[in-house]
Amino acid sequence: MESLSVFIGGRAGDGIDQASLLIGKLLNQFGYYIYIYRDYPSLIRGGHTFSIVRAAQARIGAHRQTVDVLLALNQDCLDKHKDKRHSRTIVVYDSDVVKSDGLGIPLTSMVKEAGGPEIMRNTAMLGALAKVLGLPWEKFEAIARANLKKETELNIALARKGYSAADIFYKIEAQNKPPLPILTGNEALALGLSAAGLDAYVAYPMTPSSTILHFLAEHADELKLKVIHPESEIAVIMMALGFAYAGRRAAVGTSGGGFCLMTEGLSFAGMAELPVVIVLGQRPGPSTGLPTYSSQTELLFALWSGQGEFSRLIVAPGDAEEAYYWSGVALRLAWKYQLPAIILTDKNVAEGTYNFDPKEIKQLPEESLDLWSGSGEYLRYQETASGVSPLAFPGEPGRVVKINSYEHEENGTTTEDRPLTKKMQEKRLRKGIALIKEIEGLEAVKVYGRKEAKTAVVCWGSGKHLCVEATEKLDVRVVMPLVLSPLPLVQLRRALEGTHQIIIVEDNATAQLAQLLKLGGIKVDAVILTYDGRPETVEQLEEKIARGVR
Amino acid sequence: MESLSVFIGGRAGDGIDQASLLIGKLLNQFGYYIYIYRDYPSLIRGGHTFSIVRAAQARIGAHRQTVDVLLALNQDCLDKHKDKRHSRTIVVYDSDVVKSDGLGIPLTSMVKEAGGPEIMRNTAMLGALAKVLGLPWEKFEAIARANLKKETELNIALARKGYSAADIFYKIEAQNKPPLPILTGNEALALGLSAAGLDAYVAYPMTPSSTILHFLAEHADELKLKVIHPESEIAVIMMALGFAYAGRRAAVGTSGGGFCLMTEGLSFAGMAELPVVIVLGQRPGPSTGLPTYSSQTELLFALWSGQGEFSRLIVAPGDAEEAYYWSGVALRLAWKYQLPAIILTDKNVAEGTYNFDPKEIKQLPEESLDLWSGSGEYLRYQETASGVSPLAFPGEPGRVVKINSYEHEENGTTTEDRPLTKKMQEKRLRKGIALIKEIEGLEAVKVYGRKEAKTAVVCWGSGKHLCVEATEKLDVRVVMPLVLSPLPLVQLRRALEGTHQIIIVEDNATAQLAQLLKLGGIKVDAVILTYDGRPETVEQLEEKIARGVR
Amino acid sequence: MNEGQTPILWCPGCGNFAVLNVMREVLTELQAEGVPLEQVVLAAGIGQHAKIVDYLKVNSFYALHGRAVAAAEGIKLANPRLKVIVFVGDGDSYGEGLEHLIFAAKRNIDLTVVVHNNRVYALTTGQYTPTSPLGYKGRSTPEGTHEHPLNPLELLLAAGATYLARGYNAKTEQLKLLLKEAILHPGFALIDLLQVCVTFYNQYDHYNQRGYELTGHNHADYNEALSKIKEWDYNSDARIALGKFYQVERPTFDSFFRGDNKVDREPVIKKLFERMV
Amino acid sequence: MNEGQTPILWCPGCGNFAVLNVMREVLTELQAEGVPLEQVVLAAGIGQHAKIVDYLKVNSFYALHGRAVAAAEGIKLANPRLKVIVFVGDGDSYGEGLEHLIFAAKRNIDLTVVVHNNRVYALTTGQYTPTSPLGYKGRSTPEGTHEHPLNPLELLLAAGATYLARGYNAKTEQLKLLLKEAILHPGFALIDLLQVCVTFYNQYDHYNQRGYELTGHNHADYNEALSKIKEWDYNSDARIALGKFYQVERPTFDSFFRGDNKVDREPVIKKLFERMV
Ligand SMILES: Cc1ncc(C[n+]2csc(CCOP(=O)(O)OP(=O)(O)O)c2C)c(N)n1
Ligand SMILES: Cc1ncc(C[n+]2csc(CCOP(=O)(O)OP(=O)(O)O)c2C)c(N)n1
Ligand code: SF4
Ligand code: SF4
Ligand SMILES: [Mg+2]
Ligand SMILES: [Mg+2]
Repeated sequence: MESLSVFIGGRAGDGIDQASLLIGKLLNQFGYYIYIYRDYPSLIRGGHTFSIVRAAQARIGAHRQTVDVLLALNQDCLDKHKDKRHSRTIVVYDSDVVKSDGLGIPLTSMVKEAGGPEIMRNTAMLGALAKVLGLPWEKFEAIARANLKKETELNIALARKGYSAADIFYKIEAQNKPPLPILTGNEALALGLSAAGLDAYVAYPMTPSSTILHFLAEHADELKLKVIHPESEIAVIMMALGFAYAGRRAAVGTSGGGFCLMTEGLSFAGMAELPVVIVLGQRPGPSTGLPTYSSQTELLFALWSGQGEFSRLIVAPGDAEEAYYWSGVALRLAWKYQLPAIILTDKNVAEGTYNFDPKEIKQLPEESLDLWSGSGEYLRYQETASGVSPLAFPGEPGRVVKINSYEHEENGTTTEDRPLTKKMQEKRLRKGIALIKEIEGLEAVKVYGRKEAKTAVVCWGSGKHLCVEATEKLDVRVVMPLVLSPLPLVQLRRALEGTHQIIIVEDNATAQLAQLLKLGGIKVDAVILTYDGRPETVEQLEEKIARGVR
Repeated sequence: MESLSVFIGGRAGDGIDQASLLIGKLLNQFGYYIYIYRDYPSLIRGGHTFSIVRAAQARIGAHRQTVDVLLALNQDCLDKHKDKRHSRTIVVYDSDVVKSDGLGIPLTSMVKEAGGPEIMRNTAMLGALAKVLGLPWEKFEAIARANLKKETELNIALARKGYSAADIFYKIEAQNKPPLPILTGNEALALGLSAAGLDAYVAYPMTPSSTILHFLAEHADELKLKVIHPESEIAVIMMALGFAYAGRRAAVGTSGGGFCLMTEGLSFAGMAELPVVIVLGQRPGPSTGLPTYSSQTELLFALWSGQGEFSRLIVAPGDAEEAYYWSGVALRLAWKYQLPAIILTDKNVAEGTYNFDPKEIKQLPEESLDLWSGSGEYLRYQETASGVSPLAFPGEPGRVVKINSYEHEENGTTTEDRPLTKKMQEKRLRKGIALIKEIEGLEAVKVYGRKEAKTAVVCWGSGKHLCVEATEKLDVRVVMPLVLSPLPLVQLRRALEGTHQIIIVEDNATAQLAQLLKLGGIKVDAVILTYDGRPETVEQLEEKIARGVR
Repeated sequence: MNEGQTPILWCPGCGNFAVLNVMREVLTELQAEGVPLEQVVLAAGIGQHAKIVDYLKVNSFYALHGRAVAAAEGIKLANPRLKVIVFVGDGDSYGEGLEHLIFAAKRNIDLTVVVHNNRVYALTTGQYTPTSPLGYKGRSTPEGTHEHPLNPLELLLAAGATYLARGYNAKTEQLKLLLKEAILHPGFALIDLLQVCVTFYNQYDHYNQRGYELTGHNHADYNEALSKIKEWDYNSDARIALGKFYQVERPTFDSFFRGDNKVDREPVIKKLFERMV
Repeated sequence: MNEGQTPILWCPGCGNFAVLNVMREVLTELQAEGVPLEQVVLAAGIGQHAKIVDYLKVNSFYALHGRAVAAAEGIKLANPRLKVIVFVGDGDSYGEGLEHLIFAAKRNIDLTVVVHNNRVYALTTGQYTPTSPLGYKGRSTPEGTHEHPLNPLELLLAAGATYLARGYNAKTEQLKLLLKEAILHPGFALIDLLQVCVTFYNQYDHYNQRGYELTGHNHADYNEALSKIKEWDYNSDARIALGKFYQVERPTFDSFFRGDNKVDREPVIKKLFERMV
């Protein structure tokens, strides 16, 4: 099969999340690329939640209009998702609670008979799915055993029942590719930071960034990381800056509301030249908004937040693989240039699940801190051509390390002197110039699709896979900047060379990337905007783009 | 005399501030326009502080390279301000502690003899100034008596001594204009808000906005205002939003660091459609920066702060008169459109002292709240063509008023529904469209200088008077937008019609207004930027502009 | 008072259901006793607790995580006739927004704060909060916390609260009395409400065993209140007193801001301008 | 330790001079006793108090108004060998940043916090703070405040601080002893330092009259500490105890984060990837 989509839905608390990951792992064994989209409301039990697991031969990160298998644990899966069925979609449902055509299995009674908790309906459902997909039982059992660590025997028994009750509808064939690690954007991001030398992760929970905290807390011991969850986001950013001062690399993670509370610390990082990485996971706002859905509304806020003017790095990965690599870049460059770096994710990337081959990840830029030589008086803010002052940390003899939120002398003491103010402001902004050069040396803009096409679709973050797939049949190139500040204009212009039309696709209502490009002198011809929290399907976007292409 | 500049300087704690206000009031009596610039460090006693009091026949709000009288209470006044003297500048100095040419008066001994505290040196100095300016003693005494409410007799006696010890150098002639109220930008702003119907002012002290709090607290009783100083800026904005919900008009004031802490509340105001006025006084950053100096660095931050997308009003007055009028407009329109309004001041406007004729102030836009009719179920977020929903407040029977930081239904209860999310987002943004129309109906862009000139200098805030005066001799028009969001593009384009060159002048390092104009499709040819916290002199700017004009 | 249409989104068995039901009764009774319902405003933070305002057809201010108390203060100061009741979470108001709580108590502003203290961040899936016990294993502390819990009542007593009680969602009759009493208390009243989260920290057995009703207690006595408050530190296996610990009267902050701003500003401003000449 | 070049920008007579001088001595003595100066980090808020870090040639972190304590926690957790001393103001840390103080005490993280409690916002020209007395007339409350002061020591005792003392800038010998003791205390130590602001709230006479040295006090006893702490509530005309109120030992938060991250991450991450297949 070229590709396969499996939908699984139920109420929050039905274990949809775990089940969909297991489906992903199953399909992963056959050498497919996997993408799982999770749609869940802001509550713990009840409501309606679903996942779509997609397997394909190419890298993916979007979902299509219809699914091939629809696993229904409740009636909503049918009533709310009629449009997800094509003529041959197999519906598998719990016939005890759902009315439908297709393959009904009495999951509730099965589980009750076996004496299992209701949540085990999904194991029985997975067994049924295995059969539907034509998997040999042994293959399925092996994977299920490896992943169902609690009550394994009961689970396996229930899966077996589901398997027996179902029929074969599809035939999965193994691709010529080994199974790959399968992980969320947030997990990849966490590992990327770790690989780049993170010492501490400090965070207050907030969707869609909480799972970074959970993941790193879980693995803190193995990774030898300090993971701290303090009283508020203000404490978070200040602690992280304390880490930086002491020479330890810290990252923090939050969403818009928490980021607001960090902006004073962000500005402080700019003035004090303390490196810090901030993961800003976007979700629809304003304010509390839709906590568990996705948006791309914080680009301009991230760019100009914090009083005063200072350089910052903003990267926006488009899938797990990019999250891994670019979070590493962000950490390395934050330290090299002693400035704050923001990793702008959106819920779709943060909580989307992907697989990728770690061996294919690009090498991180070299660790290249400009460390103090140790001779003479240490000047924390020494003037240099690049604006970057040699680093030293407190704790060792022969140096006094003073950082300051006021304007300051080279040695870090407060000043209100007029020429010095100007000089220091220029020193700090000079780092931004150096950073642009650095960024232009990386692959900061990617081009997909027909590279010679006259129409370019420009997108960012989770828009990438969606646009790439939506334009497969169109005479369009897809341009995706991975760095949004400083904007890699040389690469962008190169990527756009020869286009007659630029169409922007983003998940917001005010076309923020379009505005940024405009500031960079790039003329935008049209924008395609969505702002209802959900990703479009490939087909929906394809139609809009096709209509727009001149 | 056309115009006159008096410099007075000493250490912080020498009473320079009060003394300069008295000088201003003195000159005010003769029918001049007055502008006082205050330059002081971030400390209470010591350091070096000075004021320049200027009187002129035209409206002013800038200072020139040189002064006519230099009153020196310490040696720094001479050592640090050599460039402020022209060939006929009269230096009056305390000969007990300062070495200089000019008119030395033993102020310290005079005060000691009279048994007064050291700070009374400045009264004696003022007496001397009165003589220098050729004022009859009686005239001076009357004004001094009206303003020196403590230890009046001792003060008058000391002033008399200073008067006697000095000589006449200038001759002030009364202009044909009555004396005008003389007040700071912040005081004018506070009164403008009061005039427009403010019910409460909530603030945590922060330079350069603290004096709004002080002024309104002082006059709370007369104005029947509730003035509250809570534990933090977070509490400030939340309390203000509580006031708005209850139907009472609240404003808050802060500077960049405090504003950071308010951004979460700002975004909440956007979502919940709660009106609030935020005074954001700009000073050099990033971070604590230079607390007592000036900048224009928060324009883009103000514009995009807070997660999510929502409309906001941003006005930026250029002197006390505009502060009075535009703060009133801000309050009225915040309520009319149920959104946050930001009054962007800079330290030079906020703490600069001006006089103006209250009778000349334009009429505020009518109070025109769209109040709920009272029939049917009350829907706080009712869909309407303009996006503005009828207002009602809790406390009266027959209505249930629910506001919400989550995305919500028309009645205010939480929703995660997809079409509703889109609809509500559009409703909120629609208010911004209506607001543009409203703004275009006001005089939101001012044009000064030679209105037909081919070169336009575009500036904002305290840049206005500086640019107007600096271009007096040049073939240049000065264009000043008073509203920065939504940008009054129709008026701006009209104001720029026929120009061949646009030069931006602002107090920041990244040309923020220029970026904003660029987003509005206006091409900027050159920028003149300062970012050392101090205003330029008219002559310095004149030279830069003259060099730039094509 | 129920919206009817709005589906209730708590887990089956959640302690919040009882709070909602009790609150309905309280409002009905208060109304019968002469507190007009339209003068009641409910404020809420963000968390499972906060959903209660969606389920009651009463004026409400659904605020930010940690910030409901400050907003409620604004509402009360704006219109002191309103009865403002604030539903907050333990993460919400003993964590993120603790400062507002302490200052509201310091001011003795007339609010009723109901803390749904389930001792977890429930809505964000069960991380530890300031009242989770030492060693609590949540998703941010899988090895167990290294922090002793705060005793919020001790802290608020020190801060100046004039009414302090502890309720339990399973003792609905008592809870109803406490809620009414707190709402009618003229000053800052706080109920630390042991609200069981069955999903992330099911303490029903523990509270049922250890909880006891506070009787014969002199709630006007600071020291006695303190000693009862300190009996259980949210960590030890001690008895858990349920009831009113403390109640005294002090002038309220809002009482200094009564009266609405009914003055013709124009002449006042004119006079001020004249003084500035 | 003095920069020499940096002019000192406090008013003549300001209590901060004494604090600076005592601090110099303390650092010199500690150094002599084996605490290497390079392992000392001074953190500060924003306010008059904070300028002290400009005047000492020692590692320093000049932070934000209200946020020094949180930053100091990060420094300590990053490198537990550092001795972190935090100079904060009363507006700064009993007001804007109170929450951080309470949580640092709760965690019993090994910090020394010195609160220059002049009971005014001095740098912003004398507004009331959380410890100004009821009725204090500052520029934001010209008619006098309507709020009782907080008793910060009572609050911090409730929060879990393990060392609490009150100093006075005019009692320099005692202050020196307290500072040294607090710095050497393994855990969260706080000195409420009555630092007189001669310009905005000159309390020299009052403190000189009312202040007395705490002797014969059992500082290991919570109740005794509390009763001494409550003797003066920052409002009444009571005697003002100066000295150490409380000291006990509890495991510190930072002790759970010792050890630096010295592991080769590559193989660990590889293994994690494998587990994710
Ligand atoms: C500033 C901010 N930080 C974080 C969050 C995410 N958040 C929402 S609810 C919640 C925890 C709620 O815990 P609690 O207050 O105890 O309420 P419960 O769900 O337990 O009732 C958090 C951290 C947020 N909404 N805002
Ligand atoms: C977020 C923020 N709000 C307000 C300020 C302005 N500010 C600077 S110092 C200060 C008051 C300081 O008072 P305190 O902490 O008591 O220190 P003191 O000057 O009395 O030593 C304030 C309000 C600020 N810098 N940052
Ligand atoms: S997660 Fe806990 S608090 Fe939330 S609804 Fe479920 S049981 Fe109640
Ligand atoms: S204002 Fe007060 S605290 Fe500040 S330096 Fe002067 S006396 Fe000291
Ligand atoms: Mg909770
Ligand atoms: Mg103070």
